[in-house]
Parts: sequence; C-alpha cells; structure tokens
Amino acid sequence: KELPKEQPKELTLMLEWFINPDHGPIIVAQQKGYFEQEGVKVTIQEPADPDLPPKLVAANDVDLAVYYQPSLIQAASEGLPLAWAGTLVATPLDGLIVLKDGPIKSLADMKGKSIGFSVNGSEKAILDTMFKPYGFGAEDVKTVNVGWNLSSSLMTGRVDALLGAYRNFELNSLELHKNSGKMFFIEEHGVPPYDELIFIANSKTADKEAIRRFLRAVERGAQFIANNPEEGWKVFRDSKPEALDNDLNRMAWIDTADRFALRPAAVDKGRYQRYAEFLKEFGEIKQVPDLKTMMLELY
Amino acid sequence: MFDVHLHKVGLAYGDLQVFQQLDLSLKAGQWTCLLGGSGVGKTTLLRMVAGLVDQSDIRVEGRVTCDDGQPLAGRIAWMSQQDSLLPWATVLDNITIGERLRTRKFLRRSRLSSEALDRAHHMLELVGLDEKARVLPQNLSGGQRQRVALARTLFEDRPVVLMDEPFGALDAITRLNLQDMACDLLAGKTVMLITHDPLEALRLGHAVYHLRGHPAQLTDAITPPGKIPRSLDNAELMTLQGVLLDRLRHEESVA
Amino acid sequence: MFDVHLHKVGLAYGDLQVFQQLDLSLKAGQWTCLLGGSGVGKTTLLRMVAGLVDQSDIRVEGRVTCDDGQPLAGRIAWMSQQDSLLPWATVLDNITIGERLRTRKFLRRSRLSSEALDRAHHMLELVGLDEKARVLPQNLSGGQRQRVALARTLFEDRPVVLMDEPFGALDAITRLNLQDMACDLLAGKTVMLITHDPLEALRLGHAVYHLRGHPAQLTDAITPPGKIPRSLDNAELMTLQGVLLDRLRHEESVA
Amino acid sequence: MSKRFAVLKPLLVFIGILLLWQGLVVGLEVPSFIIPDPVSVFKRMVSDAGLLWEHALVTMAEMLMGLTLGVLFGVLMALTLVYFVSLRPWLLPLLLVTQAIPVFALAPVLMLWFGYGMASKVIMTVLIIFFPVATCCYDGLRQTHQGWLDLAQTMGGGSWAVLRLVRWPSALPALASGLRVAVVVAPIGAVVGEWVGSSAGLGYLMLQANARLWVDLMFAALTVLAICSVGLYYFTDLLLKRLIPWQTSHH
Amino acid sequence: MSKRFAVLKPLLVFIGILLLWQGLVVGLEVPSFIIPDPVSVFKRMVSDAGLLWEHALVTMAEMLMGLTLGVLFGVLMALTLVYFVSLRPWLLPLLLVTQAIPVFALAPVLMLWFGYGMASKVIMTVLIIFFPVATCCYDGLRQTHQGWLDLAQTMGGGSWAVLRLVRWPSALPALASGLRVAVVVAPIGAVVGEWVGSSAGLGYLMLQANARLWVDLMFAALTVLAICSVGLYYFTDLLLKRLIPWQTSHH
Ligand SMILES: Nc1ncnc2c1ncn2[C@@H]1O[C@H](COP(=O)(O)OP(=O)(O)OP(=O)(O)O)[C@@H](O)[C@H]1O
Ligand SMILES: Nc1ncnc2c1ncn2[C@@H]1O[C@H](COP(=O)(O)OP(=O)(O)OP(=O)(O)O)[C@@H](O)[C@H]1O
Ligand SMILES: Cc1ncc(C[n+]2csc(CCO)c2C)c(N)n1
Ligand SMILES: [Mg+2]
Ligand SMILES: [Mg+2]
Repeated sequence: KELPKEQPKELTLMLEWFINPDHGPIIVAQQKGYFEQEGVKVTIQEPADPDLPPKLVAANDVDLAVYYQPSLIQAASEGLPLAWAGTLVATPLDGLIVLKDGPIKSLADMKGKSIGFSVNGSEKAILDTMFKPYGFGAEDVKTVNVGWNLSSSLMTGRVDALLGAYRNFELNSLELHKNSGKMFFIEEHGVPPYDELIFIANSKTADKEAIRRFLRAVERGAQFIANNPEEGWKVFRDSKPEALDNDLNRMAWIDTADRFALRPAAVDKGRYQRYAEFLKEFGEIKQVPDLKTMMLELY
Repeated sequence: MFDVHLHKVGLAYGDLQVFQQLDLSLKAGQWTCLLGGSGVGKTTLLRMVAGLVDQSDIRVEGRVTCDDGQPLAGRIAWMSQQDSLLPWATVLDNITIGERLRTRKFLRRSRLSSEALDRAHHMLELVGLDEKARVLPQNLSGGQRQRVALARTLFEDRPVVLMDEPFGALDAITRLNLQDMACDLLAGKTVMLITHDPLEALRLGHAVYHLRGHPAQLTDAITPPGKIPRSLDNAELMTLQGVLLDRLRHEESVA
Repeated sequence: MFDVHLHKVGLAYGDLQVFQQLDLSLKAGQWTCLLGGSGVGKTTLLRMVAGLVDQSDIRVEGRVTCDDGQPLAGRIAWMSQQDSLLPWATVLDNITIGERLRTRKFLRRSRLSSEALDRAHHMLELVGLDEKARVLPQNLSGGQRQRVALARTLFEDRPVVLMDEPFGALDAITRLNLQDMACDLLAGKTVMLITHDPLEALRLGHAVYHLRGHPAQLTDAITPPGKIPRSLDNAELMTLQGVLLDRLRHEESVA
Repeated sequence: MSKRFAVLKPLLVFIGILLLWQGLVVGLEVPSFIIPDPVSVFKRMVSDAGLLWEHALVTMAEMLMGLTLGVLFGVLMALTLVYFVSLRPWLLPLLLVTQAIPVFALAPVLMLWFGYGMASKVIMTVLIIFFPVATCCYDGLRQTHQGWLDLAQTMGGGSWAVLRLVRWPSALPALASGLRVAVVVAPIGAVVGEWVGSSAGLGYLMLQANARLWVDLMFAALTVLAICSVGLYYFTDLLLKRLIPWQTSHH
Repeated sequence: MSKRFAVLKPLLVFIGILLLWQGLVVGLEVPSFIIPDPVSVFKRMVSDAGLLWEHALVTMAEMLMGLTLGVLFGVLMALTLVYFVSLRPWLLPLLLVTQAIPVFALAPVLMLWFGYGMASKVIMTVLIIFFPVATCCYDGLRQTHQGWLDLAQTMGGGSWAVLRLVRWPSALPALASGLRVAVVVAPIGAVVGEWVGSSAGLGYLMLQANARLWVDLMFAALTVLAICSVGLYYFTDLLLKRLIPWQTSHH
C-alpha cells in the first residue's frame, strides 16, 4: 500500500455533463478527503459544451476527463492522443427511451419515428443493430440532435424516442414530470456491452502516478457508496446542496448506487476490442485503434 | 379667389419673441412682397402662413384665415429659402414630387399622367434646365438648384404661392427673365414673396411691406402703380425705390 | 504678396466640359470679381483655385501657381456657396473651427488662445451676431448663417480669400455694410469674389471678369477706377454698369 | 483593369488567410484535432462536397427566410415606432425585452416551442436580425431632414406617399448599415439554432463532426458557411449600392 | 408630471407582459418545463437571489469589458477603413470572414488560447459587438458631408483634427445606432461565451438549469439578464442623447 505523499499531485478533472449521481464516487472521495489522503488535489470542472472535454485532455488543458467508452474509441481512431485511465460506470446506462403510454410498444413500432439524441457518434451502429431483427435500420428513423434537452423534447412530443438518455437519470426525470418512460436496453438488443463512463487522460503525457492515486480515492468512494448508499447520498447531496438536493437526484442515486465500478483501475480489454470492432463493422470508425496506446498501462 | 388674413399673429422661439400682434392681408390674385433685415423674421412669418410652425419649442399666437372660410392648408405652394431638393430624385422627379405625393395610389412608382409630365418638362424649359431633367441635384450649380425649386413650386399650381427669396442665387439677367416668367405663370394667384432686392419687390409687388424691429412690426404698404412685372425704366419706380431705401436705412439706425 | 496665376486650366464633369484653356491672374492685394450666368462654371473655377477638384469623376487640366513659387495650398480662406456650417458646433465654434483644426494638440478640446477668442467675438460683432455666439446654426435665419460663414472666412486671415456669393442672402443695407467691412478687413489681401450683382462687382472689384459660353470663356477685365469700396453715386460706375449689363445680356442672346 | 483587380483582392485576402492558417498550424504546432491544416480541410471539402452542399442548402434556406422575415419585421417595427408616436413608449421597452433576452439562452426552449424543424431556426434568425434592422431603420427614419418633411406637408402628401417618396429614401443609408449587420449576423442565428436541435444543416453537420472528432469535416462545414455568408454580404452590398446611388459620390 | 409618467410606461409594459405570461401559462395549462409561470420564477428569484446576484456580477463584468473593448475595436476598425483607403479592399473581406465564422465554432481554440476564465467570454463579446459598431461607424464616417471636408481641407486641418472636429461628430448619429445595437447584443456575446465554457455567469447558470429542467431558475436568470441589459440600454440611450444634442430637434 502506498503511503500518503508529502507532496500532493494536482489534477484537474472535467466532467462529461453537469454534476449528477453518476459522479457519486468522485464527489464522495472529494468530500470525505480520500483524494487528500491519497496525495492528489483534484479540481472538478463541469463542461458547458459536451464535446469539449476530450479536446482539452488531448491539448493538455485538463489532466483527466469523464468520457464514454464508444467515444474514446472514436477519438482514438481519429488519432487523438487519448487513453483510458480508469472506469467510473462499467455497464451501459444508455438505451432507447419511449413514453410508456405512447404508441411505441415494441422496437418494431419505431419505423419512421423520430429519435432525439445528444450526439455521441455511434447512433447509427446502435440503431442498426437494435432494429435489424425488425427488418429496418437507422435510415428508417429520423434522428434529431436535441442538445441538452433530452427529457423535455420527449415530453413535449417533439421527438418519439430518446437515445443517449440514461436509465438511472432521464427515466426518473420523466417520472418526476408525470411521464413514465420505458427503456429498450441496448445491451439486450445486440449491442456489445461497454463501460458507460470512464476516465480518460492524455496517452502521451499522462502522469500515471497521479492517476493511480486518483483512482485509489475513487475506488474508496465507490466502496463507501456500495457499503453505505444512504450515507453516500447525504455526502453527495451536502457537497452542493443548492444544486444537488432535489427529488431527481435522490431517485437517480438509488438507481445508480450499485452501478459504480468497484475496481476503477481494472480493465477488460476484450470489451474494448469487441466494441471497436462493432463500430468498425457499421462504418462509424475507419480503423480499430491500437489498444496498446488507447489503454493506459497503470500497473 | 380669396384673400388670406393674418390676425394678430405672434411667434416666439423660446425666449426670442420674433413678432407679436401682427396683422397682414394677402389680397386675392395679387403679389405681396416682404422686405426686411436679415434675421428679422420674414422666413418665420412665411412658415407661419404655410402652417409649418407646430414644433414643440415654438409658441404661436393668432390665426391665419381665408376669407372664403375654407382652410388654407392644401391650397399653398411653398418655396423655402433652402432649395430642399431631394438628393435621390432626379430633377424631373423633384419637380413632380408634389403630384406624386398626392396620388393615393399604392403603386411601386406612381405613374404620372403624360399631361403632368409634359407640364413638368415645360416648367424645366421655362427655367432653362430642360437638358438637366435626368440629373441628380448634387450635380447642379447653386443657381440651377434654385431654378429647379422654383420650377417645382410653379408646377404645383396652387391658388396661394409662398416664396422665400426665389431668385436670390441667380444672376441679374436670369433673374429678370424668371421674374417675368413667374408673373406670367402666377397671374391670378395670390403670391407672397420674400426678397432682399428692393427693386425686385417694386417690380413685382402689388403691395410691398417692410418688416422691422424686435419684435418685428410691419410698415404701411407701398403700392407701386401699374401692371407687374413693371419696367425698371419707370421713373416712379425709382422714386419709390428711394422711399424704400430710406425706410430700410432708417431701420438700421434704429436697430 | 504674390499673384495667383491660372494657366490654361480646364475642367470637365464627365462629358460636360465646363471650361478649357482658361487663363486668369489674381493680382496681389486686389479684388478680382467674377460674374456670369447661372451654371456657367463660376463655382467650379473657384473650387479649382481652392484645390478642391480631386474627385474621381472630374477631369482637370492646367495649373494654378503663385508667383512667389510657393504652393497655394494652406494660404487660402474659402467661403462656399452653401454656408457649410457644422450643425453640432455653436456659432463661435464654427467661426474658430479653422484655428482649432490647425492646432496640432491632441487635447480633448483644444483651447483657443484668448486672443483668438477675442478676435472671433470681434468678427461676430462686425457681422452683427454677437448675441448669437452660443447658438447652434439650426436656430439661425438664412442671412445669419451666411454672416457666420463670412465671419469664419474673415477670421481665417489668409493672404488669398475666395468667396462664392458671400452676400447673396443678405438684405440691401446689411449687404452694403458688410461689403464695407470686408473691404476694410481684407485690405492688402488677394480676393476672388463671385457675385450675381453687377453693382457689387463694380463696387468692390479691381478687375471684373465675366465668364460665359460653353465651354466657358472669360471676357476682358473691366477695371473700375478709384479705391474700393466705391461709392454708388459715382457716375462712371453707372456707365460701367451699362457696359456690364450689355455684356451679360449679350450672353443670353448667344446661349 | 482596376475593376478586375477589385475582384481579385478578396480572393488574395482569402488565400492570405489560408496561408496564415497553414502557417499558424504548422508554426505553433497546433494539434490537428483543434485546428486542422487547410490542405486536409480542402480534401474533405472535395470528398464530401455532396454532403456539404446538401446541408448548406438547408442552412441557406433558413438564413434567407430568416433574413427576409427579420428585415420585414424590423422595418415594420421601425415604421410603427415612427408613425405611432403614442405607441412608442410602450413598444420600445417591449422591443428591448425581446432583445435583452438572448435568443441563445432561449434557444433550447424555442426548440421545444417550435419544433426541431426549420421554423425554429428561422425564428431564431429573425429574432437576431430584427433588432439591428429596426434600430438602424428607426434612426434613419427619425432623422429625415425636416425641410423635406415640411415640403411634403405643404404639398398635402398622404402619410403613405410621404413615407414612400421622402422618408424611406432618406432612411435608406441608415437602413443599409442595419442590413449589412443583419446579413453578417444571420448565419449565427441559423447555426446556433441547428446546434441546439436539428437534423440537418451546416450547424448540425458541424456538431456531428465535432462529436466524432472529425475536425477536418467540421472546418470544411465552417468554411462553406463562411463562404455563404461572405457571398451574401457582397451580394447585399452590391444591391444596396445600386439602391442608393446618390450616396456613392460622397465615397 | 409627464416626465414621471415616461418612467412609468416601461414599468407598466413590464407588468403587462408578466400578467399576459401568467395568464397564458395558467390558461393554456402549459407544463412548467416548457415555460414556468412568473410567480414561480419570482419565487426562485427571491430564494436564489444570492446565487443569481453572484452570477449576474460575472456576466455584467464580462459584458461591460466586452462592450468597452468591442466598441473601441469597432471604432478603430472603422477609422482604419476610412483613413487607409488602400487597406480597405484587404481588410473588409478579412473583417467579414471573422464575422462569418460563428464565434462559438471557434470555442475550443478560444478556450485553449485564452483559458476557461473571463478572457474568453470577453473575447466572444468583443467579436459579436465589434461588427455592428464597425459597420455603423464606418458608414457614418464615410457619409460625412463633402462640403465640411472640403472646408477642413482648405483650412489645412491635420487628419487627426479633421477626424475629431468634423468627421467624428458627423458620424455620431450613425455610431449611436451601432452602439444601441451593440448594447443590446452584448449579453448574447457573454452568454454564448459562457455557454462555450465557463463555470460562472448567468449563461452558465441558464444552461445548467435548462439541462436539469429547472426551468424556473432558468427564467429567473433570464429575467435578471434582461433587466441588466434593458438598464444598460436606457443608460446608453441617455448618454447618447446627451452627446448628440443637435439631433434631438429633428425628432
Ligand atoms: N458635381 C457635379 N457633377 C456634374 N456636373 C456638375 C457638378 N457640379 C456642377 N456641375 C455642372 O457644371 C456646371 C457649372 O457649375 P457651377 O456650379 O460651377 O456653376 P456656377 O457658375 O457656380 O452657377 P451658379 O451661379 O448657379 O452657382 C453646371 O452646368 C452644373 O450643372
Ligand atoms: N429654429 C429656430 N430656433 C430659434 N431661433 C430661430 C429659429 N429659426 C430662426 N430663429 C431666429 O428667429 C429670428 C428670425 O428668423 P427668420 O429666419 O425668420 O429671419 P429672416 O427674416 O428670414 O432672415 P433672413 O433674411 O436672414 O433669412 C432670427 O433672429 C433667428 O435667429
Ligand atoms: C445523466 C446524463 N444524461 C445524459 C448524458 C449525455 N449523454 C449520454 S450518452 C451521450 C453520448 C455519448 O454516449 C451523452 C452526451 C450524460 N452524460 N449524463
Ligand atoms: Mg429667411
Ligand atoms: Mg455657383
């Protein structure tokens, strides 16, 4: 076990979205002083533009960012010097959400409908795969970029379904606004399972020691939440009560608490290989990136 | 045919009382000429008759009436001291602007009747600018601009014509010719003319007034005999010019 | 003291050749007066002397030189036919604009020397507008504006003075007074004056030219005898006026 | 000669910009995922010409519709302010409030109100364009030379005729400034609209490309957009110069 | 009396808008995530006054700095265009291109070069404000009455003096239009800047609130922003009326 260092390392971490229960372990680690104890000083930033974090990491403007596995694969295949540097949520959260009492009862009903999404770049692969058994594909639906307006665009009927909205969060948000949603889980419809939220760092300049310390603290945060979900919620909530203490976060917390990766520094390269090949198959990436550079060798 | 009466009119710009309790009649079908020192209030008086003194900082008293009981508005043609030509309109368009302003048509380019167009060309010929019909005002000389403004006023063909130094920027010969032309065209109309040239006033005026003092007062009218335009060789005219110049000089010594 | 010579100058606006191969000398310390029909090219000629004809659509020939070999630019005061008063500047500021334009200071409000200020007030007094010093031009009458422009030109105090109908909007008496005043103030300066009033030309000019024809030509100078301003009672002046009016009339019959 | 050169200059400037860009990218070693070099952008423009063209059409359509409506509303607002003097103190604050609320901030909500189709982008463009046009046109109309208005009054011109023959031409130079601003600002409206929610258009394409980190495609779209709006500007400028010939002489 | 009423009118308009808004929301039963009712917005404004104030300060600071710099640059650009005639055909396309590229598309670059702090937002504001000011000021300067310039030339005025005493005052009315537009557009700049990357400011707050479906907070922020910019507008308008007294008479 590494001893706390006299000289704490500084890290800036940019989130992929505004703070929500998905970031539980990070916030808990921050609040309970795990970072300090592990010898890192972490500055957390929220993004205004969801596409900015990877670029900032690649340009060494921030050290770490929360990102999506599919997006990392794409970025790496575009030659950005990005690499996996830890896992936050190790299962897919994404899915296709429709209104429960809407006209869409099965994926077969999706033909010709519109889907709102917050761009991630693998929509085509996902939709093609999900719709294949029903005899149509991504080009048979209308995709609409709705930016930050995921749940509201569905509730106002501007779109018939959502992609890129999370089962633990947007589903609850719909519920809260008296619109029950129903999710078609993508990993149950042929899409290879993947890590929804990961940490990324610059593959060339990453400070592995700092990242190791960081992940240790995040690991302790995840452990704490797994062991004391109620207590974890309070810690999370109290970190910024005016922004975080609300019904949505409370409900989302419950649905998120058991999804955090308990081994953030562990990696299943096979999953990355499979998902990359999946993307390649649907033409979303030109070549499968080199896993050696795309996965930081932490230990 | 109707007289125009000014009843005890008065006007002040802020603290500056230009005139007060002034009475004046413009006789039907006659030329009334107004002389007076620079800044005494001639233009102001003319604007008052033209109904152009409704700005907020101007205090107005008295009334302007016509003795046929109808309002004066809509029956005047006004020529201002500045030529006020529209810079974007050709000479011809400037002359016919009144006609076009009055057509109630909603068209892109209210077509003028060919009769009106002929008349406009005729006016231009009379002021000697027929070959400038398609030119913009910015390409004219000072005197040419004034002649266009004059042509515009004459083109209006209204029963009452108010002119503020219409010949001021013209050379002596052109001036005489245009005076004759105006007399001819405006025969039978009621004309009020401001001028700085005593001879011009005597040549054209049925009644010549002199505005003077602060607040300004009108002197008694001088009424030169004979038909207008009078010949300048006329001996009586020269005598009257003496009287007039005396009056004008007297003013200076007063002021 | 230097003469100003125009050598074979010519100017055309597009296709319109205003004048060509024109020679003229402005004698040092003398008044040169220019008469001519409306639109003949007087203003254009004056602008040429003032060096204001460098626009793209104007074709210029010939040269303007001074016989002391120095350039003329920077030694003239120019009074245009329009008064060109700056609407945002008070009368006083308008008069002193030249002085302020020439100070090389980078200050917010280039302070005038009290000497200059006194002189400006004096000028205003001379043109009879001392109580209007703080007024904006838009609140002045036509003649008052012209007097301000005149005061501005005189204030400049340059060796060569170019004036385009400086008294055109003034009543007869004021005009005579200001002519006298100008003669007084401009004694020893080289003056070029455009006027429409033959008597004015004869009263003030050491040499009186007449511009006529298309392209315009200058007639021989008339050189009235005696010191300026000449008295109008002068019999010889009346004879000369006859000659001049004849010339002017002759032009009309030609055109 | 000099006419032909006049057309060349903007082209030279354009080439200059490209060189500068290439120089900066190479010189400052800007990583290609932040700014790609012009050569690869150009390659993308050629290879994806069809795609770019298709999306450009959408954006252009939004821009043109927005411009037309925005100018129309702007001018109408200016006219209302000038002619209904008594309405002015009520309308002006209203107008201000509509502007003071940044459409950008409102964009997401606008999308919900008007859908993800063209309508919402046109509305955004209109909202952005409207104010410069209205302000400039209003100022222009207000500043009509009093002498001309007096003249028109004595001539007994109806207010429509006075507007058409006197006030309007006299306001044209000021309106022209407003239009120039509007034309240049119009793409912002359309693109932001697309950015916030859409399924077509250059803004959408840019967002897609950006998310996939196809930075060269993103810059290709940007270039096309820039070309569109520069073209639009020059076109408008030409048109305005034709419409206001009496101005050119002052140069 | 009437003076005091003049201040009242905008207020009445404001109250009118609020009533209409409340009426619409209640009457049409609009769900609160589409548009909240003013009462709950007001409640939010009261309960989150501190938060709003804090973010408003940031945005105001960005706006004011952006305005100052933007107006400065705009005027300088206009002067350059007027005085360096030979530069004009080179500068104008350049100017256009900077405008034709939607500023926020350059966001990543701006973020990288100028950081995540205020600088990048100020630059955004400057980029947005700059063009209306430059265009209007340029048009104003170009249209200086030729007679005045001729006069100044014969008087031997240096170009700085001619600028200060003749061209500048004559361009003021046109510049005023530009400034009015700039003041109203400034919040857009700041908010877009905050959108692109920030951790404070009303724009940031709005985005966050919007994404979280806290529409009442979003509208509260919007209202604060609107109040700021209406205030700014009236202040500027007053200032301009003071500076251009010879214009008021034409009304
Ligand atoms: N900017 C211009 N463009 C084209 N033609 C012009 C321009 N200015 C004047 N002209 C023409 O040139 C001729 C001479 O004009 P100029 O102003 O010199 O006349 P002028 O002798 O001063 O007349 P006036 O006594 O009426 O002032 C006129 O026929 C006029 O129409
Ligand atoms: N808009 C105005 N505001 C304030 N004062 C004014 C205004 N217009 C004119 N005046 C003043 O009113 C007086 C009369 O002006 P007016 O223009 O009637 O004179 P005028 O007799 O026509 O003179 P001129 O022969 O010089 O044209 C002048 O003293 C002038 O300064
Ligand atoms: C609570 C929550 N909701 C939505 C998103 C946004 N999001 C989900 S998937 C995706 C694209 C990449 O897969 C994006 C942008 C998030 N990050 N967190
Ligand atoms: Mg007058
Ligand atoms: Mg002339």
